[in-house]
Amino acid sequence: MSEMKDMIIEVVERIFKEKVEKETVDLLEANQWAEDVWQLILENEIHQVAVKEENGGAGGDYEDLFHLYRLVGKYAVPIPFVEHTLANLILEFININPHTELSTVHLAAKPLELTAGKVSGSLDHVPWARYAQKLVTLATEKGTQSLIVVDLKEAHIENHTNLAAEPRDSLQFTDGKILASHPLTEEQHEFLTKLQTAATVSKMAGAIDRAYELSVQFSKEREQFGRPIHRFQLVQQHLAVLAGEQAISAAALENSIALLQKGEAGDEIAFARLKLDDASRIVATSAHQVHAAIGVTHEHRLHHYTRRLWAWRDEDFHEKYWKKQLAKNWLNSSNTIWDVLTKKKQVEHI
Amino acid sequence: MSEMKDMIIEVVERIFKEKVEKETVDLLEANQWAEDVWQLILENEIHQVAVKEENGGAGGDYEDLFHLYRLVGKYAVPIPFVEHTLANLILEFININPHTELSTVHLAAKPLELTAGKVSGSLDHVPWARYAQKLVTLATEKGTQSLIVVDLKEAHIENHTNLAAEPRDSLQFTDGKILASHPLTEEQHEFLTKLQTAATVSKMAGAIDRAYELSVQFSKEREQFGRPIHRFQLVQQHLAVLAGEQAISAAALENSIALLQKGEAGDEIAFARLKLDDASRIVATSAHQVHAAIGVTHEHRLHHYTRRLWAWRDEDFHEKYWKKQLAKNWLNSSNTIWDVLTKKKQVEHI
Amino acid sequence: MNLPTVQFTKEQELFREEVRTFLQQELQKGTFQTKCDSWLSGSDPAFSRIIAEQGWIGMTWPKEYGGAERSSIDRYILTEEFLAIGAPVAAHWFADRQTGPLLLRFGTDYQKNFFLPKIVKGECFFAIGLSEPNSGSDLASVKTKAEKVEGGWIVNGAKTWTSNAQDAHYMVTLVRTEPVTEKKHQGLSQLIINLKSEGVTITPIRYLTGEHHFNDVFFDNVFVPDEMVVGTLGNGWAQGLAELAYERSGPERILSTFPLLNEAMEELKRQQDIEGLAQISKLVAELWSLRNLSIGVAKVLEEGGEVGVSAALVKSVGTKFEQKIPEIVRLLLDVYPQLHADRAVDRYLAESTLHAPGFTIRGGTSEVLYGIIAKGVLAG
Amino acid sequence: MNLPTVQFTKEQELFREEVRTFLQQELQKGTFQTKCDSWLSGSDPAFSRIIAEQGWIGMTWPKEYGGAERSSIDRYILTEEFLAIGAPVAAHWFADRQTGPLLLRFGTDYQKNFFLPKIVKGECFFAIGLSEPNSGSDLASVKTKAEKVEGGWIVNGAKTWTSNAQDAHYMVTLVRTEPVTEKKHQGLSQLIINLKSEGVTITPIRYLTGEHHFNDVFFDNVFVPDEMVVGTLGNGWAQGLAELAYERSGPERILSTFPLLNEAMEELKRQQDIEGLAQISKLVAELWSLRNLSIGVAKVLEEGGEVGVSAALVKSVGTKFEQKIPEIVRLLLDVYPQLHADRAVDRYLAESTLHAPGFTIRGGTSEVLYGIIAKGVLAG
Repeated sequence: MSEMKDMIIEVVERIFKEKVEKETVDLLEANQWAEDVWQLILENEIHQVAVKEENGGAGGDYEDLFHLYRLVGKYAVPIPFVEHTLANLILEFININPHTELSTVHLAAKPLELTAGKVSGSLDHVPWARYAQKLVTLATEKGTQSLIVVDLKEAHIENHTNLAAEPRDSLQFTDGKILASHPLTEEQHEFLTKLQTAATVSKMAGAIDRAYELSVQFSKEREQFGRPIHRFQLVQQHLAVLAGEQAISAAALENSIALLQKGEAGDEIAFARLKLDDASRIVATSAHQVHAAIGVTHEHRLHHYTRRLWAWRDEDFHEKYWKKQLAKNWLNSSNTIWDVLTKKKQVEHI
Repeated sequence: MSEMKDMIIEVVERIFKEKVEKETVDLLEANQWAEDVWQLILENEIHQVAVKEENGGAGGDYEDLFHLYRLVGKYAVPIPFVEHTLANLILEFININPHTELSTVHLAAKPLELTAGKVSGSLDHVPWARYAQKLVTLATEKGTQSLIVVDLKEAHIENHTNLAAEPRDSLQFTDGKILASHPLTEEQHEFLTKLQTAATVSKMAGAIDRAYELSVQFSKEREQFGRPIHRFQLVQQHLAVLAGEQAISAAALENSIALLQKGEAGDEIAFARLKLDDASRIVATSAHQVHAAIGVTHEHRLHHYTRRLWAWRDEDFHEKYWKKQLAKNWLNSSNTIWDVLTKKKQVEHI
Repeated sequence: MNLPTVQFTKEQELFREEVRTFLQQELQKGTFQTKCDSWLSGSDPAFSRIIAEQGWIGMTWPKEYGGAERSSIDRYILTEEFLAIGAPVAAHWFADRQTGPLLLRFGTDYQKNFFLPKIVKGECFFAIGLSEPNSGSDLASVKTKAEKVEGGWIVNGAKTWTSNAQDAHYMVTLVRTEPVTEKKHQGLSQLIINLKSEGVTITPIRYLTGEHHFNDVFFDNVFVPDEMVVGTLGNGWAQGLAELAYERSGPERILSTFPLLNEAMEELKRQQDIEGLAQISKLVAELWSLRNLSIGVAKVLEEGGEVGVSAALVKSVGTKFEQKIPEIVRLLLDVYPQLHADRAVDRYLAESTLHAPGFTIRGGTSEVLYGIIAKGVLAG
Repeated sequence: MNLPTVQFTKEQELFREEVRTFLQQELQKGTFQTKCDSWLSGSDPAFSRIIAEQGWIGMTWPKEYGGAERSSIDRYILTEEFLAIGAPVAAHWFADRQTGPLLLRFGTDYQKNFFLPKIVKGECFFAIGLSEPNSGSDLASVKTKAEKVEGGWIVNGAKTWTSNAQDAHYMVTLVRTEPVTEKKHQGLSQLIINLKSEGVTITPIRYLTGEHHFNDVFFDNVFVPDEMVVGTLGNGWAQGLAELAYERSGPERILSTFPLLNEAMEELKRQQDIEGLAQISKLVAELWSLRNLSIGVAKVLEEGGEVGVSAALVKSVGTKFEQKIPEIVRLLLDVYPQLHADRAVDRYLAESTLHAPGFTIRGGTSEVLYGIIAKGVLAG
């Protein structure tokens, strides 16, 4: 873990706590976003956290960055922080200088088609495209997969949103100019899917943190039948279930990041994603049940977190995708489950 | 519903209540069975209930018989009542006179091979074979499926039991003489699978009735932390869940039987089987949790019912079988779910 | 618990066919769009009047009030067909389901003559005023107060979570007509309040999607004439309880997300996905099972039997099933839930997912129902 | 709740490899047969002595008592490997998991010198006497009574559900040494009772399978010398609570049915069932997640942190997972569960199914744990 982590986390959490009111999150529904919070991020150079020092960044690591993603989830911050920083992280991975202009990234779709340096095709559910200048995505040319960078001015953009009112736009390219391209090996592509997945897991873990906290708090404050509701066994059951899922999700995230950081992330990123899918369902269900009618109103902030969980679990590389990948891995593997969990093969190779 | 139903049900329930003690059920574990109860059944001609009058039976109907099966499940009666009567019902269905000798039936396995009137092959998990004289089962000869009757003296029998210690024997036939055979159309075969399935559903519903009753009773009698446990919300939750599954299982059974009786049983028998699979799991789990440590002892009778549920759900035509059948039906059907549930097609054909 | 089985008669099957054909035609005409949870979130007064023209509001009521004296099984069939196709029936729903039966049982001749024909014509919608701010599941802790004055009552207080009050003309309102004592269930009465009266303020409570289905309704010295008292003064709690059986065991407690299930099956058939079809069959089996139960309760209800516990049971199990549908379907298909998606399955999935939390809260939370069911089975 | 992550060192990985190789050899030699739930239902004193010869009982304890002063992470690894292969370790389990740590923390020099070396050699097994007839989850309602006499105590009463008392030499027994007051947690003490003493009667409580793992233990004027009092008189409840963290967060709360999961995966691989492999992957993901949590708690425990709530949480979620494995597996494969089946997967399925009800009861019912966890998070 980098030394500056605690400090950055503290600073950013303070910014989010102070600046991200309920009304701030609601901005998305009026087709606006928290531009002031984004300005603060830029001013404090938080968006540079994981950018290498030689590229003008702060030289942080995956742990720093993914912990910030968790905070973005925890405060439902309506800014393209994850998208912009992930785009830059990926550019650095293939040795392209990070962008200063607002960028976004979209990997989990049918790739665009690349022909003689021009790109065509359509992409759905691209996050924040309407506000961004640059897009990092995939394209294929004669069966070869490349990572490409394209100016979003080249795209016809149609605005859409996900279940949480976050921008998820449809793009149409017709012979668009690309700014850069870089062929990807299968291993590189797989690594990028893991990176994207870990980012989603981080956001989800943050939203789970918050839905859990709101539920505990509500159960202390709310009275029914003459006593605080946390005195009822059935509410205690919900709290225990929520505490369990929160702890498991946090542990899944921390272990995923630690493995990524060590360069040892195998199937664990997929495991984390599968577990967070489950946890999202359980947490959203229990948190709403604890909050009862009050929690399903727009006025209460619980839905900022549950709607994000419902949206995020079906975005990017999701449960269905990873289950299929894992099944393929098992099919041709002589490793048992226990070998995989205890990373026996790695020991053998030392 | 036949007029004599209420009377028969009453008589049989009285016999079971009086004669089937916990020790009676435990006989199975000492490789014995309730021969005295079986004698009472024979003396009262209860085994003749659904046999046609012209064949010397009582001329009852499916409803009578399946309600008796439910009682066999409800009292965990260690006699081959279901097997013997179902064998005879099936024989009548193909116009063979019912047996007076103890018979059993086994349809849900790879059929035996029939060559020039001799049968070969093996059958696993045949109920009560060690005690029975005749077996009704399936055999194929040159791709044609037949129902056959064979004397169990022709078989090499190896004793085995299911999870509830009920006899489930392995049979080996080598050029065994058959007593009768009757080719089956696909429709006839399908009807027999439904009959067998409805019988299993009936037993399961009975075991669910009892596990539910035992749990309610226990929750009234048992005290913890100074009050009856039914005063705790978490126990009330278990009771509500149990009551729900019991009511649903009972309704699934009653509706299945009614449809069978009217000759209109389509996918509903499969639906009932699928639901009872689920209900078995939920009921066994909740009943044991209510009973806590006392319920997992051999001394308590709860396990007579939960072990049967665990055993029966994987016997005969089970969830996996029916899900596959249903999937095949949907694949080539223009009916929607709602059409099937409301039997729209039937109306069209009137 | 053993409930009766119901085999529909040929006439009933034909009625179902009639309703289905009509609704499918209206759907194709574009009169409405299929939605999940449409019985609560799909209020369309114009559509309700179309339904009224068919004679399908208050269809079980006496002819003298404009009803058709049809059986409650016919009404059950009608309701099922509304839900299966996801038609927007919320506007007249509460008057048809609860207010009509309430007035027929407890109402004065004046009330029956005045309201029922209007309801039947689709000209008069009702809301139900039960919950109050901060009362939550503790329904008996009613603070809204009616004080006796010459010729009527003066009402002060507030009701909350009143579905559809924005489109309703009247509200059956549970108020305290006697000072509160130890026994808080006593001294409550049901008043019919004209929502256009002076002193009534209706403010929307937006659902988490931003949609407007619920309302706060405030009463500031609202005058309610004596003839608007329903049944016996002080007997409001018992009268209200009688309504709950109608509210809890209906097909709307198992079919709110049916359009999604149906569309998912069609999608899997198109994809010839045999494994997906096997898995979704389990949900169909569960629906068949729950439907048997719900119809069984309807039958007992028609015969005048006691269904308090079994209705609570249908709601408790049925709403969990409604919630389960989107959770299973999303893993069987490639989906992207969006309220305005082009693809029906994505739209229904979004509606189902976003509305699901309410299923186990509205009309009695699951936690409250567990207690009711447990007490019932322990006593039984 | 945020728990630390643990990356095993190369030495730890090598130790795991050593244990695994050894156990696989013993399995192949036929020293034992893989079983689900073997840590509770697989008592084999001879096998425990083989384990002792490896230095694997009490391996974290000080060398002066025969221990190896290895880390609790090493012990965690060892335990995991026992469970993963389903080895019969029940005989020495309780002495290793609970009695050793208890004596090291609260025992006298005499007790440590007398018992620990014997335990380490696999010559001395312990049972834990906590529950009493009719006390159920209400552990503090202890009626077993110790009365002071010259040089010791006279014990009368009974304990129940004592795992493995039939093979054990001693029992750490919670008894009442002072008259019961309002505060029933007070006045309790832990005595070590020699199960061969006069007045001790052990009678089996058969498990629902007919197997004998549990016992009633009766005390009829049993004399226990003063030197067998553990820790402080009257402090028995607090001392016992400290044990619970060890009891609740270990890998035995997530791996009891692992042999079934493992075998099911191998079966699906043999069948090249891609859909089944996709579905079972979900269970692997869940296991990975729970294991992170359990190891995290072990780490906090090693560092002397407070883990009462997180240990309760591991047990509550982990045992539900153990129960889920047979329920999922049986629908992924063609199975016929039988305790003596030829096919391993049928045998493990039978063991898992039949033992599953106990998982959420023994060591604290889920209902009791929910209360503990909720109180913990509300306070935290």
